[in-house]
Amino acid sequence: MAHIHLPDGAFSIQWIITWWILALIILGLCLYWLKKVKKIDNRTITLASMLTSASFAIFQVSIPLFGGVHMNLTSLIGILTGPAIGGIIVLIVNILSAAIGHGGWGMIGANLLVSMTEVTVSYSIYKALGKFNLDTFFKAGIGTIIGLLFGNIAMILIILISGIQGVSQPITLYDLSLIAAVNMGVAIIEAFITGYVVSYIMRVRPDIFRR
Amino acid sequence: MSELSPHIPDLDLITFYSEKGTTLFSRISPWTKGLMLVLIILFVSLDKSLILAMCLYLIVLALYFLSGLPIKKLFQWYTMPFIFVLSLVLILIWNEPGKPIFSLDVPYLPLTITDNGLLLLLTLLFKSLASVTYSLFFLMTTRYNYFSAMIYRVFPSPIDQVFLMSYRFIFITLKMVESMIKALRSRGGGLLKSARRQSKMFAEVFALTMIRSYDRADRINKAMEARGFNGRYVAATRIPRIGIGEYFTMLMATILMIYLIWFAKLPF
Amino acid sequence: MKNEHVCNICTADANELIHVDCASHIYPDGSLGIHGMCFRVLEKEIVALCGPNGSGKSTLIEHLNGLLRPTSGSITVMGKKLDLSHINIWRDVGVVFQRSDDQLFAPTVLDDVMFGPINMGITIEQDRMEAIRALKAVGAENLLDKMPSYLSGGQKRLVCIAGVLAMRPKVIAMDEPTSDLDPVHAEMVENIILNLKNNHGISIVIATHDLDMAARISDRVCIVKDGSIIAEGRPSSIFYDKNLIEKSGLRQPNVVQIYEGIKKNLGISMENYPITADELIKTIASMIR
Amino acid sequence: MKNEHVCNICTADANELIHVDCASHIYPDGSLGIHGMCFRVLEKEIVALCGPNGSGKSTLIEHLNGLLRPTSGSITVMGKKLDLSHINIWRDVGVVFQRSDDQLFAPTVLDDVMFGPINMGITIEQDRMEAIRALKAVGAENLLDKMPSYLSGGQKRLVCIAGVLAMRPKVIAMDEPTSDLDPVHAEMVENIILNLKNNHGISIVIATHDLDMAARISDRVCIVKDGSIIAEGRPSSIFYDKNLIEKSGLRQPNVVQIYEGIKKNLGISMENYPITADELIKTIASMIR
Ligand SMILES: Nc1ncnc2c1ncn2[C@@H]1O[C@H](COP(=O)(O)OP(=O)(O)OP(=O)(O)O)[C@@H](O)[C@H]1O
Ligand SMILES: Nc1ncnc2c1ncn2[C@@H]1O[C@H](COP(=O)(O)OP(=O)(O)OP(=O)(O)O)[C@@H](O)[C@H]1O
Ligand SMILES: [Mg+2]
Ligand SMILES: [Mg+2]
Repeated sequence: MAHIHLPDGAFSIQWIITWWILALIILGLCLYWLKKVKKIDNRTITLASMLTSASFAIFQVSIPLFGGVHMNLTSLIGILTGPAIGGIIVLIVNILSAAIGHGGWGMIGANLLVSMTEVTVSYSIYKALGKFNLDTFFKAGIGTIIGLLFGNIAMILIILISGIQGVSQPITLYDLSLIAAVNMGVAIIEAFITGYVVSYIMRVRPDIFRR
Repeated sequence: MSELSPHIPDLDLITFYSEKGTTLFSRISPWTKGLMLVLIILFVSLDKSLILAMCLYLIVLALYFLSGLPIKKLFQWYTMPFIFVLSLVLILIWNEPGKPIFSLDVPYLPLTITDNGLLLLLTLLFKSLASVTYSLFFLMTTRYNYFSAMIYRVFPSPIDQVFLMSYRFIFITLKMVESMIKALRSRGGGLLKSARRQSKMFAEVFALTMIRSYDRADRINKAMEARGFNGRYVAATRIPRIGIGEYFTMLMATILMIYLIWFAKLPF
Repeated sequence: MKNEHVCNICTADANELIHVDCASHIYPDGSLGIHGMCFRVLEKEIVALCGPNGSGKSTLIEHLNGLLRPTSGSITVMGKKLDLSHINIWRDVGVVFQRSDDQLFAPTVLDDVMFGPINMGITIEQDRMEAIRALKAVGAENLLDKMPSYLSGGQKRLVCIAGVLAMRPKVIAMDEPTSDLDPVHAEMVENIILNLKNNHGISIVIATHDLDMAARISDRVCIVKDGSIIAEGRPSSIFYDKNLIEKSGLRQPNVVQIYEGIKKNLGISMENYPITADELIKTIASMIR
Repeated sequence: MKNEHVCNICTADANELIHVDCASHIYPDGSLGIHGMCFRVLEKEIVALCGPNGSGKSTLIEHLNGLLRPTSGSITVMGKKLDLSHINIWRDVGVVFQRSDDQLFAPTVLDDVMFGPINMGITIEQDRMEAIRALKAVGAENLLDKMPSYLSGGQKRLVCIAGVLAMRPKVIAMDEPTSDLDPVHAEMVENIILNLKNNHGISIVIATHDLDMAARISDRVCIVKDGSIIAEGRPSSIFYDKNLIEKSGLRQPNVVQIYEGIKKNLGISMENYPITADELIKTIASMIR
């Protein structure tokens, strides 16, 4: 959910390019892995497409809490697909979001880094917790919370490093703490929902995970 | 979509306008419109002047209006970008050096808005609206099959394949989510009191969306394989080429941009 | 018998449960869902909405319990005009959607059926009783703790109906309740519809393409075309109006086609208007004798 | 006339296009899709698969062009046994899925219909011609550059059929081609099916719940129950076997019900077996005369 909701024009051009280059490198790694190691098939492609659009559709639902919350469920994507396909999915979701004015085009690079952090961390934590005798709900929930926490940190770092164009005083952590707090509040809801979704899927369709 | 939340652009409506394709701007090459988008993003990222940001916004808004696109909807769709700008910038614009306009007397925390702070806010707002309006303009004047063909050309495999198919599936999943939400509302869901129950209900809907998307993907993949799908979907549409006039316009726009950003002297 | 189906709908009536008064709905993309639609539901009746694909049946149904708001015109439910303040309409009018999968979202059948009652805010124990009563009414009480995704098409439909029934609505609207069902399950649903009307006094609105079913079970048929009702009346009067039916982009029900075919073949005219298979059989048998 | 429908399927035949030999399919979750299924499709015929919900019709159809592989048993298409090496089966057998939305994925109708030909690897220009020919054959050439999501249910179905037709298959299998369609569109699809058989020499397999339609258009009916075919034969022989039909969890078609009702009502027995409305009308008219 941590998403740099900043519009175009907020970051200066050098930072936009920097974050884009970093994002492209990570994407390149995903593609390399998918092509050389995993050898994706048709079905995976169709599946990834469907998850992308499901995630986008879910994002459009306004949950009537605190006057309306929207969820990207990036962690869920990470847990369901792993980082490589997850990377492609979040890239497309970010592009689509930019297309309808949800975050700027220039921000996609930075946003991708944030989303990738969430995807990777949530996935790893969820996998790591697999050894423990824990309820799926908690495994996914904890994975999500930690993933989102790291996503949030990544986001704050990116903003602190890039600064906002035209703001002359240095931005401090203190300035961003309010945003971080709100984000973590939403993260708790998202963790609850992700945990529930994963355990629901595990109960009804365990075969989705056994691919 | 429209049912799901009124302040998020409605893909159905967007596609409706883009497919209708009756305006002058629908005939311009999609590549031109795409390159102009890049130009606008560059402009917005480089520009530091409020006047320029405002002019850009007004021009884009005029384009949007001239295309006969729905203005009232546009203003509804501004909600999110507005909130995004405000949510971050409102925290940062306090105490910018400059002439104080307005002060809040909080103990230990002197908060002052200065002219520069306000300028900053407005500049960012106009920049953001210009880019959002142009994106929507682009979406609503370019046919879906051109977008598909462009995606196919621009992105490497398998990103293009995933992108192409998800673009198609969005219409399916949105319908699916929409009808589920409708079904819930018809039984009194949607106005629940407890946050816990509320999140649980939405979690159930989301889980079901995922499961059903998975099944749908399986079926669609089968249907494609039944017609010989071998992992490569080709978008066969020919995209209209960039015309001479369009090249010229883009060149002029670039020169103008370079001039305005680095050489023009503007008051603010 | 012709011309009995005049639209005299816009006069108020004592035992009127729903009154749609010249409602129009334009979808955001400009397509016309319904247009100048006048429609009403009386107490304890089964109304069938028949019309070609895209004529506006589903759109009308979604107006009946406030899922969609008319762009112009008004809708009155139980004597109360539907406006933004009247948000509890879902208690009075239940909707069974065409695709059962859209409706069943909870992990178990019982959870799903209890969803409505819980939202009405009685105690959980009562909600459970209510749900079980509803499941019994449709003969699905043995599915209680099954997972909805694993049910057959017919069973899913039954659970959907139970989910609506559990809220004890006055009116139930069903969108194509029997498409996709095999003949035995379809018959089951038909019987439940009749039972809801006769034993529970519930009025039922069905949108359907199966005109034979409409003829069998409905008290009144409304022909929907291009977003409004162009004719309404008793099935026997509507379905024998060949001009009207063809004009609306439909075909007469099988029974009627057969009967008219026979009359035409023999070159005779008749005063009888059989609309169910049983009636047709009796009529023809008496002709042969 | 009874007992004509014995399963003598397992003898090979000269003009046999598809031969399913005792195939079983168990889904990953353990549920039985089909079981000991024997089925064949001959040249230039329309075969109807009729059976209750969950009897295995769709599962069988997905086996016909290799989308599913039998867990045991074998399938022979065009004389070639289907195994993993034979992957080009989709050229010979086209499948039209029940839900059009599953099938239409491309941005425009033309793109979608061209999808099959492009995969067959001819030139783009030829693919386009092929697609247009197919669209013309179903009477949908005017939809060429429409967006599939914006078509009506009936139009979507036509485009799906065109998409399969464009590959010039020998056999087309359709899963419930008329459910969800209004009577006029359903009739249109029916006529296209007949036209494909008569003018293009294509064999067609349809799975359907509409037994009246099966009776009208099919040359052969297979009754599917619990994953295998329990009876097959000409419609007139199958549908007049009341025991068989009831045992299979179905109901006789309307026409048959009416005819048998009349016979029973009059207490007479007859040598005639009308199965379409026209035949029934003629039979009865001659009885009355
Ligand atoms: N969500 C939507 N957005 C835009 N237009 C819509 C939407 N839903 C329906 N329509 C349009 O409204 C009209 C009425 O549609 P509706 O679904 O009510 O018809 P219907 O009678 O239920 O058809 P069917 O028998 O195929 O279910 C159609 O022209 C349709 O294209
Ligand atoms: N993907 C699947 N996974 C597991 N079981 C399945 C799957 N698809 C079908 N089945 C099961 O296989 C059996 C046959 O299903 P199938 O869909 O072939 O029936 P059908 O005759 O087409 O029914 P309908 O008339 O409802 O379409 C059913 O018991 C069903 O539950
Ligand atoms: Mg409908
Ligand atoms: Mg089926």
